[in-house]
Amino acid sequence: MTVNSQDKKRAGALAGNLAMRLPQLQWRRRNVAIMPDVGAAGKPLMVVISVMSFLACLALGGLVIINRSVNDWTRDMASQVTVQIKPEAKADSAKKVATALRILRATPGVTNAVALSREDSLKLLEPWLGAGALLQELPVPLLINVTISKRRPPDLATLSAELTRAVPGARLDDHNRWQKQILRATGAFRIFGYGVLLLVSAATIAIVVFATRAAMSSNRDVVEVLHFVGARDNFIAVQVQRHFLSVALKAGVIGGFAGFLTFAALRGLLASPRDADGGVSAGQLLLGAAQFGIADYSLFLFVPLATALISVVTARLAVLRILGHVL
Amino acid sequence: MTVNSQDKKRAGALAGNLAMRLPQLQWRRRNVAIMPDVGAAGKPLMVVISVMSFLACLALGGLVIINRSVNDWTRDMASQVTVQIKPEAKADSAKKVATALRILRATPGVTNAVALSREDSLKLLEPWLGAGALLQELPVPLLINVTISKRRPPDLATLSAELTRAVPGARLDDHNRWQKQILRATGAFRIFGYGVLLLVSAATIAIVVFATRAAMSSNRDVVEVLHFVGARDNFIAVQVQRHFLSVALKAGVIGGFAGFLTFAALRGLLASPRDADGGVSAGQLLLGAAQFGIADYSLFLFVPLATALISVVTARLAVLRILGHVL
Amino acid sequence: MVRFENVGLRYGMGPEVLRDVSFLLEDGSFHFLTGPSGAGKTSLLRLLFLAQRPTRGLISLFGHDVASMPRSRLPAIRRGIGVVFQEFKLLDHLTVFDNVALPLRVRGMRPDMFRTDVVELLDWVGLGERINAYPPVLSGGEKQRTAIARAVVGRPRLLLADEPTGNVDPQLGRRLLRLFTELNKLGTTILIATHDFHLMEQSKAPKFVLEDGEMTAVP
Amino acid sequence: MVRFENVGLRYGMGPEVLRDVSFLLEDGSFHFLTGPSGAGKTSLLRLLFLAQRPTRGLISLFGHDVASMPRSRLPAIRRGIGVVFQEFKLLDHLTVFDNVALPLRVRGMRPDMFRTDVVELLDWVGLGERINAYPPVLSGGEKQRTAIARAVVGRPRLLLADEPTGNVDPQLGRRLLRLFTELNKLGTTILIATHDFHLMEQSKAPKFVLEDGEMTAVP
Ligand SMILES: Nc1ncnc2c1ncn2[C@@H]1O[C@H](COP(=O)(O)OP(=O)(O)OP(=O)(O)O)[C@@H](O)[C@H]1O
Ligand SMILES: Nc1ncnc2c1ncn2[C@@H]1O[C@H](COP(=O)(O)OP(=O)(O)OP(=O)(O)O)[C@@H](O)[C@H]1O
Ligand SMILES: [Mg+2]
Ligand SMILES: [Mg+2]
Repeated sequence: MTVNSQDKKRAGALAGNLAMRLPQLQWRRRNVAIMPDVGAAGKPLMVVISVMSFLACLALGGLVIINRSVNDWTRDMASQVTVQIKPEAKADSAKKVATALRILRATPGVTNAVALSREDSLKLLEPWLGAGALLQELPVPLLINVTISKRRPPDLATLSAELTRAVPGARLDDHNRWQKQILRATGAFRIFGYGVLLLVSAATIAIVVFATRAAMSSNRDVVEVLHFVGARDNFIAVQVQRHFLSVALKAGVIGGFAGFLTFAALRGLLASPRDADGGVSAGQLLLGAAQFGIADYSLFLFVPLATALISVVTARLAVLRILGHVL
Repeated sequence: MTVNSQDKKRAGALAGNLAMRLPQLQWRRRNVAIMPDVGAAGKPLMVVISVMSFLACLALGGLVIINRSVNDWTRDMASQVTVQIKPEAKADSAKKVATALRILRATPGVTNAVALSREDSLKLLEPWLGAGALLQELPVPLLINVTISKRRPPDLATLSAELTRAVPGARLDDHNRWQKQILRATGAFRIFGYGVLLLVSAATIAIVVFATRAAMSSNRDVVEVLHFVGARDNFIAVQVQRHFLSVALKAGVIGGFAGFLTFAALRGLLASPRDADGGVSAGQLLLGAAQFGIADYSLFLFVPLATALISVVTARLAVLRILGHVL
Repeated sequence: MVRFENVGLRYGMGPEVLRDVSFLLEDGSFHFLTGPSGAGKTSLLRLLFLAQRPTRGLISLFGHDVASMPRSRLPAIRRGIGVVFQEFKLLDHLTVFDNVALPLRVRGMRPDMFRTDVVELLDWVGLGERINAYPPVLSGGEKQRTAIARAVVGRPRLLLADEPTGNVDPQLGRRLLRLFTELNKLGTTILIATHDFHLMEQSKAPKFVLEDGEMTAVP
Repeated sequence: MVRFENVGLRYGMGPEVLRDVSFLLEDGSFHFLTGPSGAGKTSLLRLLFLAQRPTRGLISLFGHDVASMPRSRLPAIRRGIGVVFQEFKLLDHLTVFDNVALPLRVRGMRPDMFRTDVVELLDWVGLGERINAYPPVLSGGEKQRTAIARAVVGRPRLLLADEPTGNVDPQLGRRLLRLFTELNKLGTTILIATHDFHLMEQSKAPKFVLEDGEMTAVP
């Protein structure tokens, strides 16, 4: 009898360990998980949330690049206009430039006006016509870089008219056309970026709601028992939240790290092999002034935190909402 | 007694209808769903799969644009080289051009060589220098468009040397630098596009696996009973698949339609307001030759089908795998 | 302790399952609840452990009117009640120990505060050797005793048991009845719903009989 | 019909729950299976309805050796067996009608092929008026009869019932026993696991008694 019951005891313990693979080593831990893992769904859920975090990183990184570039360009453009003066062999170009400069400097709102040397002007044309002996012999237009006050800009129309009158062949170019086009193009990209961010957040919320409901549904009996033994809603919500916190944090870190790697690689891929002839590479055109600094990479630290926060809050609200329908 | 039992009957029917809201109207239908809806997860699941389909559309659309543009550009570039001849007042430019043309036409592998008129050359410069009286007075270089055979191209280095020797001031430009840069830049974007496609597919698979497992887990007792009454695995899998088919199809259509709208809008946003002064708009630079035709939009029809296929196959495999562990 | 006054219950738009039920359970009393299948025994217990609100009437538990109490205050009342469900409702992923400790964990107590208590109780119901087993490997009788241990571990003032001997042989049924009598002697108010006449014959406790939604007391 | 030869069953690395169990159920026979709690009655039934494979020994059902049959062939065998589970195992989201029709739908039959059959059967077990109710609103006895109807609707050659009277009063228990006797007269082989001595006294059917993993037959 004693042998038999001891046998049974050993048997039960062993069979138990075999039958329920998951929680076998937990009973000595301070607190055993009251909710079993969300329907064996840990891994796929993590993959999905990782992908979401990764997409969020891409969108965030893209937005940083766009915003930075647009800022750089428009800052330059808004405060800079150019005066072109047609080169004419017969006229004294130096005098023309001087007249233009005088008019410009006398205009309120113009903070600076500098005539470009022939070499500087040529450099501006170089990317388009190529460097070479050919350019040297072009009668390039004379260029004056004009910096205007952003706060109280001069009336450019009046200024243009005045210049044309005083200096034949002068033309004021306010880059307006380019500015508008860049703004329009980048505006579309920016909307797109924010759209992706929104979408990704919405999708993450939806996934977590989905997973929470699934968890609550497959743990329906657990929830019922918890209620009957006097658990408060908060207690139940914490059990579920805890699970989502850990999954979302891990997934966020994975996604954020993947995002970091992608931008690091993209930058390397596009920008690194500087062209032998010193031209601007396509990569540089893209990344422009928007180089990714340490501060920018720290955005990718923000992603796991946001993911975890979104997940936990969503899971909590979803649980409380479900519980609200129960007595 | 009769009244009482009739009462009870009516009561039961009514209470039943109230207690179980979902399946109340189904019993007269040919076949009632044996698996209850996947843990009340219909809507969030649909949102997530819609987002995935939408992202797939964006990636697909992006890839189409990139591939088309690269094809156009590289086709043009590979078969076209340009000869520039420095304009010099003293020399006879017409003679120079004639010499260059003679050499070119005599070279095996050159299929065509045409000298550009001054007007055509100016047009090429226009986007960069602006149209205006200014340009008219520039001594533009003389340009010769050379079409070379793609199959048996001439040795460009020899050709270049020969030209320079025979025609002082001539320069052969094979666009090679641009070509490489474009390929490198678009290569990165292409990898990115395929990456997103892969990611989205993987995420969709993960989501469906997740949802299937959740469904199987919350319907564990249903599955058990089905087994005991003699259901084959296929019968059970069909019950689950059916649900995912309908969700994925709907979600795919939503995502595909959203993708269609996005590209239609993007195109409108970027390309429609043609610049008053006839320049290339930023949108046109982007979309380039890659206009979206009806054939391309039909890609977005493919997305719901792919989504449904992926979902159904994934769900089926997931179910069968789970069932494989049961006796 | 427990007072029902003219309690009526109907599910949905159905007929009244309970009609004008009034009774009083004194502190430390022991009662059986019986009646034919479908009479409403389970429904009455569900009202008592707050799984269901009455359609009308007054239910007072420990001096609180629970019929219209807001949701947020129910857990506190539930902690004074121990329930043995007919189908045990054990959590399959927790060991016997953790199942029994559940009501204490829910109250925020830490394992080191209750470990000895729980082990002692499990010894007392004869499950000392099954502490680390999981419910799926327990036999019917062991499950039943685990469920009973869980119901009493929080020292409830009121113990409700729904057909607690439905799944065990007559001999084990007698042993479980002894367990309840012991608890009653320690001061717990007890109400047992059953249709097992042999069980009721063994105790001199008064019976409530439900029939056609109405209740009569048999002393 | 059903033949066990030296069947042994152990769960995991535990001791043998069943040891050298051998018996034969003739076509059209009626047996009880009894024994103390934890003796292995449910385990034996699980072997019979193929929810469990034996550790050793031979089990032959309808002339097939099922102990080592591949998974894919089990459904066909299961369709010849009707099981009444102790806890009913009804599907809560299906009506009584759909629950009972389940074994037929699983066989690929269309509703118009079996509607009249199912309705007739439900009338016969006295559930004609509850056809469109859902299990959660049924009383214990009604659930039990639904489970029984589901077990017999596929005209099984073998009917297994695990403590089918555990949740009903003695009167209803007798009525259910009559149901089984009727079925047996129509040719179904019947095996009922129970610890309800009063039920077994009412029938002259032979008993198998399980004790300490060994089986003895009591004619
Ligand atoms: N959730 C519900 N919705 C509608 N009707 C219900 C519900 N629960 C129970 N009923 C009905 O109420 C009546 C009483 O049910 P109850 O379960 O209380 O009976 P009981 O006395 O416990 O019976 P048994 O001894 O068979 O368990 C039954 O007719 C049943 O159909
Ligand atoms: N899945 C399992 N894993 C391990 N041990 C099990 C398992 N199922 C049952 N057992 C053990 O096997 C023994 C027999 O269990 P079984 O359920 O067959 O008994 P029973 O005769 O049906 O008892 P009862 O009358 O209480 O239902 C018990 O000691 C139980 O602990
Ligand atoms: Mg009941
Ligand atoms: Mg059993």
